[in-house]
Amino acid sequence: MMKKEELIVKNSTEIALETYEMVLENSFISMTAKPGQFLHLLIHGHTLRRPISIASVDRDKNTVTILFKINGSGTKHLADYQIGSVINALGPAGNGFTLEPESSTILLIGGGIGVPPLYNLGKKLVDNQKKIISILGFQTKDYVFYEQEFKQLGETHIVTNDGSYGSQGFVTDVIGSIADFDTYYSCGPLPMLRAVSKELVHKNGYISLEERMGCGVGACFACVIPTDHNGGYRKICKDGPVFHHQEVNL
Amino acid sequence: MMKKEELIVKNSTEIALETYEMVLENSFISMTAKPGQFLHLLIHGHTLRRPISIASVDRDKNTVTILFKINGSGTKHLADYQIGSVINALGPAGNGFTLEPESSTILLIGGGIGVPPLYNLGKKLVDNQKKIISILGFQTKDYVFYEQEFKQLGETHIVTNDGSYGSQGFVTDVIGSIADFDTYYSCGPLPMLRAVSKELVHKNGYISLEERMGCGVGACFACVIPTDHNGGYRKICKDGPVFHHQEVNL
Amino acid sequence: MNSLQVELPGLNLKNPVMPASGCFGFGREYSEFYDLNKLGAIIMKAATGEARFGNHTPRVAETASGMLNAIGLQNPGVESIIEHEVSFLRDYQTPVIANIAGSSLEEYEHVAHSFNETDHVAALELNISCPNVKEGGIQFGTDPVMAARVTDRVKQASNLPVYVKLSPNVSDITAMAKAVESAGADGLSMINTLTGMQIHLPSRKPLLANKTGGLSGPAIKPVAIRMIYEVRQHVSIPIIGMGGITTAEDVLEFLLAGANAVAIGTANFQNPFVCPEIIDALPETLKRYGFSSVQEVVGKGILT
Amino acid sequence: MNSLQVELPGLNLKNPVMPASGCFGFGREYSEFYDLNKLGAIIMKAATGEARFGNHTPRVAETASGMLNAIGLQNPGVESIIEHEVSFLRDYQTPVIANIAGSSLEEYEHVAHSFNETDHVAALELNISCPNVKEGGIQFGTDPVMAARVTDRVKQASNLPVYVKLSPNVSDITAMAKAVESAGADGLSMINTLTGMQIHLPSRKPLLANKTGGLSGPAIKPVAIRMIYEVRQHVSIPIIGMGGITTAEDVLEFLLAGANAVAIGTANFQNPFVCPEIIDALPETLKRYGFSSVQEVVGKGILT
Ligand SMILES: Cc1cc2nc3c(=O)[nH]c(=O)nc-3n(C[C@H](O)[C@H](O)[C@H](O)COP(=O)(O)OP(=O)(O)OC[C@H]3O[C@@H](n4cnc5c(N)ncnc54)[C@H](O)[C@@H]3O)c2cc1C
Ligand SMILES: Cc1cc2nc3c(=O)[nH]c(=O)nc-3n(C[C@H](O)[C@H](O)[C@H](O)COP(=O)(O)OP(=O)(O)OC[C@H]3O[C@@H](n4cnc5c(N)ncnc54)[C@H](O)[C@@H]3O)c2cc1C
Ligand SMILES: Cc1cc2nc3c(=O)[nH]c(=O)nc-3n(C[C@H](O)[C@H](O)[C@H](O)COP(=O)(O)O)c2cc1C
Ligand SMILES: Cc1cc2nc3c(=O)[nH]c(=O)nc-3n(C[C@H](O)[C@H](O)[C@H](O)COP(=O)(O)O)c2cc1C
Ligand code: FES
Ligand code: FES
Repeated sequence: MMKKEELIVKNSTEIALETYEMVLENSFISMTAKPGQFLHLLIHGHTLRRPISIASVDRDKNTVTILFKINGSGTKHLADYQIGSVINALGPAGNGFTLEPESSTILLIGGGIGVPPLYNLGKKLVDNQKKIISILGFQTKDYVFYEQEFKQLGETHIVTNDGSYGSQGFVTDVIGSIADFDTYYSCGPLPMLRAVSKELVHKNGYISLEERMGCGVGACFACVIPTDHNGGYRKICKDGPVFHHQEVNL
Repeated sequence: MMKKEELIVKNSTEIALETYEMVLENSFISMTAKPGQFLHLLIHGHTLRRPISIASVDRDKNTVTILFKINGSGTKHLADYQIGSVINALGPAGNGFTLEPESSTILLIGGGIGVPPLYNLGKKLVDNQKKIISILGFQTKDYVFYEQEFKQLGETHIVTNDGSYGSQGFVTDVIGSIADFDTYYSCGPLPMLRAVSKELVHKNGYISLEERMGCGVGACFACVIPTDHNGGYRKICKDGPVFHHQEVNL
Repeated sequence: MNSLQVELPGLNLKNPVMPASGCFGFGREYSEFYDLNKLGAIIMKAATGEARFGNHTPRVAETASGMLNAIGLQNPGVESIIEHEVSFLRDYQTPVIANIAGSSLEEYEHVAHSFNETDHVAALELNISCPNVKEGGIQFGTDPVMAARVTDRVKQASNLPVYVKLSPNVSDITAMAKAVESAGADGLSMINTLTGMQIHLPSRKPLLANKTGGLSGPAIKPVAIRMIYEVRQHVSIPIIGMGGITTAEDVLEFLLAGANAVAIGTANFQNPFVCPEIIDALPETLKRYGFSSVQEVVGKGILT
Repeated sequence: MNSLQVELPGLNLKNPVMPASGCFGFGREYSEFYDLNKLGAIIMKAATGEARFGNHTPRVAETASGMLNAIGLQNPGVESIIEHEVSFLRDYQTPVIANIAGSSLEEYEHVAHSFNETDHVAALELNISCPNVKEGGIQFGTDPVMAARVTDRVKQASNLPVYVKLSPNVSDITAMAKAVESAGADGLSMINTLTGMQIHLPSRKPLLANKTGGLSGPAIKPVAIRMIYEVRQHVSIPIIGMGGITTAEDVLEFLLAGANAVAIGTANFQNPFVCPEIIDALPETLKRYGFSSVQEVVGKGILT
């Protein structure tokens, strides 16, 4: 169940170029959030809330961590929030990743600011004794974040578009070299998700989608994604953001 | 000359009901401000600036003091500004009070939030060896402020509409009892200024006016006041806010 | 009588506050936040004859104190709405208003007629901001003759009171209001969104897939107030006012301008509890400004 | 050629940025803040045949991301403007555009003709958002026939290029634009303000003495962009775009939508330096979005 909650900023750090890690305290959110869910944040002076994924949860400290990149005016303001500020959020929102108890090796494929929800998932999967392989793509070296965190979960490949760090290219250039896996989970820009789901069309996998949102709760029909060519659709905010790759029509 | 300046909030105190005293640091403003001038303050999230009088100046500390009452959303936000915040202002704006070197006894007549500019004037006049008599009107006891400050300048009469402090009634009820004076200066709500200038029509006097403003610099014609019945006018922001009582048509 | 109560054709409202069409779906999502019985009424998302997918995404954009939307009338079609959505809302003691849309006179008639079948829709809100595709895309909402025609046809097809929802994108809103009043409208709903656009600089093209969208939110409130104030002086049917309401003070402003009740759209997205919070704040807000009932405020701001 | 330069009928602009009419007086006040030579051009406050006092106060109100104004064309009359204001602006190397207004065709003609006498006015901006009091208050600005007539008469009375300033309070902005283009307009200026109102709760009446006022500022930007985008596709004369501009990015958005130059109104009140600051930021902003000149951006946002 989603609620409207106040979260207190406990920490905020620029961990890569234009990329911030923010720790937010709220017991309801930290107790109930599942990997893949997001917060719909009210940022002062903005008409619409901003959806940001939950990147990790610390139930002992009653905190959740978000990671965001400055993309426009809202995320810019968010980066200005000081420790102690209060942020209003709807959450935990959306459905989160479906876990597959039968799978033993899991491939995580993240692009840019699509990486955060995969971290929360990866931690959970490691707790469940799964073997994790991660491929993380970034624009350039300056944008790379959470490499160490993912390495602690398992084998991790970094790619950058310009080759300034890790291997050069796209995440799809690495997928072929990965030894067998049972299920993949991917989040990132739409072109990446299209390429990944095409490349891995015969695999079992889930993708997490982004779309501009109005309500964030399923009421306004702003964030739909077609499921077929006959008018079928899902709402990303409510039915997603995670979908089985066969469920939607990218 | 008016400039666009940044002022630093050095102090902010609620000194009476919904009434704040705020000390702002800026050397240009504090060095150049004259009694009766105002600051045109930019308050975050507001399209239009807010005109607020300069209530006193401390040239040693490079500060000016403003006094404001919560009247709507802008003044409400202003009251939330914390020490250390920076406020953008145009100022010192307007023309200020004309001093009359020949006058030796001066009557100050202030109503509510019209009191602040008279304090700055009174201090200046005392420096110039003038005798000051002040009549200050407030709604109720809870709204009374700066009584002690004015008492230090000279004889001071407080009236409240409901008689909860000082004498009961309007400032005009006290004017008759004042021993002779040479010039008066008045600031307050329009009905009060009308009553005062009618009562003192044969006296030499100056009044400070308020009007909703756009630019605050004389360019938009939002804040005009007629001078006669033939289309003559003055701009309160630039030609005022202080006028000789015969100059304008209230 | 409760100080918030409002009586309108077909609608006995416990308070004057309802969520606006398209901003509340069919109530399900918000029913998880609070009890829908709190609301004065519920205006459902637009219904068309058949299911529609609507426009491509992006469908919304943020603007200064407002937003643009181009959802494109996505809905499951009137039959499905009656079967799945009205039946859900039947469990609440809150009147339901069905917003109806179409691309031809026939479609409007069909949708209006379909709602006769269910006993839990109290009134129709006729959304005339749609182009009449059959007659070459002429806007129902900007031509008084067309607006009157669709109003008349819907009135004949339906046994429910009809509130015509006016578009603000017109030179003469009073002419529109008078035309639909003459055609038999039981009430007006105003205003719908102003047509606007945002261009996305990095991609150098309109941000919304549909290019243009409807501007809503606080940005448009002054336009809504002006239009209601103007129309109130020329028609006698009641007005449901909307456009940028976020507080109980805003509700008072609409009532003073001549609205009999109000709807709240965009503000639900910022604060899902905005409707019940405003309803709770209304009695105290009325009192603060010297009123004892909603009824008493209506049109009191009009200088004659 | 300088990357900011723009050539328009009668106007050789060093950059595309000018203060909008009514928001900059006749330049004197802002000349104390910065050198007016920085500006692409200066649009003066409206001139009428005789001096006018305008409306009673209050004349302005704040709204969400915008403001309402009802100044009421206060000005000292065209003769006085030429004698005292144009003569002041003659000292600058910045083209001056005279905004002209009137309550009858004859008054428009008279004002337009008067500006022939001075050699320091480069163009006229024809403000048609005024009611024609002689013909019973019919709006010049909302009727294409009237708009064409006043354009034609002004063109005949004047030897200067005429930019017609369109009102957004119309059902069909393209019809207005085409009508004035056919009548000989050399360019368009758009948009003027949207008519709005605010009701003051404590006094229970419209806040502005004039009741209604013109809505300007960021709130109306999406409406301006939409109208320019639409009109650009149907007329070939240049457009001076305005409505809510506060940043160099906003200027780019207007250019992408099809404006050839821009005017800045309300933003001057918040920041008296807004025009020179935007001008300074433009080269870098153009570069950031991959453009090398203003000229290159115009209309690039239009999808066809
Ligand atoms: C389910 C979900 C999870 C997300 N998780 C993250 C995350 O963990 N970290 C992160 O940095 N970003 C995340 N995003 C993207 C993030 O929402 C946008 O970057 C952000 O909303 C941009 O806001 P802005 O004001 O900075 O940009 P602006 O462009 O000024 O925003 C204007 C409007 O567009 C919307 N918008 C702009 N870009 C996007 C986008 N890519 N997706 C959705 N809405 C957008 C904004 O919400 C706002 O309504 C997520 C998006 C979704 C849908
Ligand atoms: C020259 C001058 C000096 C002033 N000095 C002081 C002072 O020292 N202390 C003080 O408390 N107040 C002073 N005022 C009044 C003060 O400007 C208003 O109380 C304030 O602008 C209200 O803003 P708000 O956002 O709280 O109210 P809102 O009603 O929300 O403001 C909305 C708009 O109306 C304008 N407005 C509202 N009331 C007034 C008013 N009475 N006068 C002018 N504009 C108004 C605001 O500036 C704003 O543009 C002065 C006004 C003028 C013209
Ligand atoms: C996302 C969205 C969807 C809307 N859908 C509809 C609709 O289906 N039918 C309709 O008549 N109005 C629709 N509207 C208009 C609103 O009902 C309302 O008239 C308008 O948004 C102004 O109110 P607001 O400023 O409170 O949002 C929609 C508005 C928004 C923001
Ligand atoms: C206070 C004020 C006065 C105005 N006076 C005039 C005028 O005299 N003539 C005119 O054509 N437009 C006038 N306008 C309209 C502006 O020139 C401009 O078209 C409009 O405000 C939109 O631009 P903005 O949002 O940048 O202010 C005025 C606007 C304001 C705010
Ligand atoms: S954002 Fe409203 S339905 Fe998804
Ligand atoms: S506020 Fe603009 S002229 Fe005074």
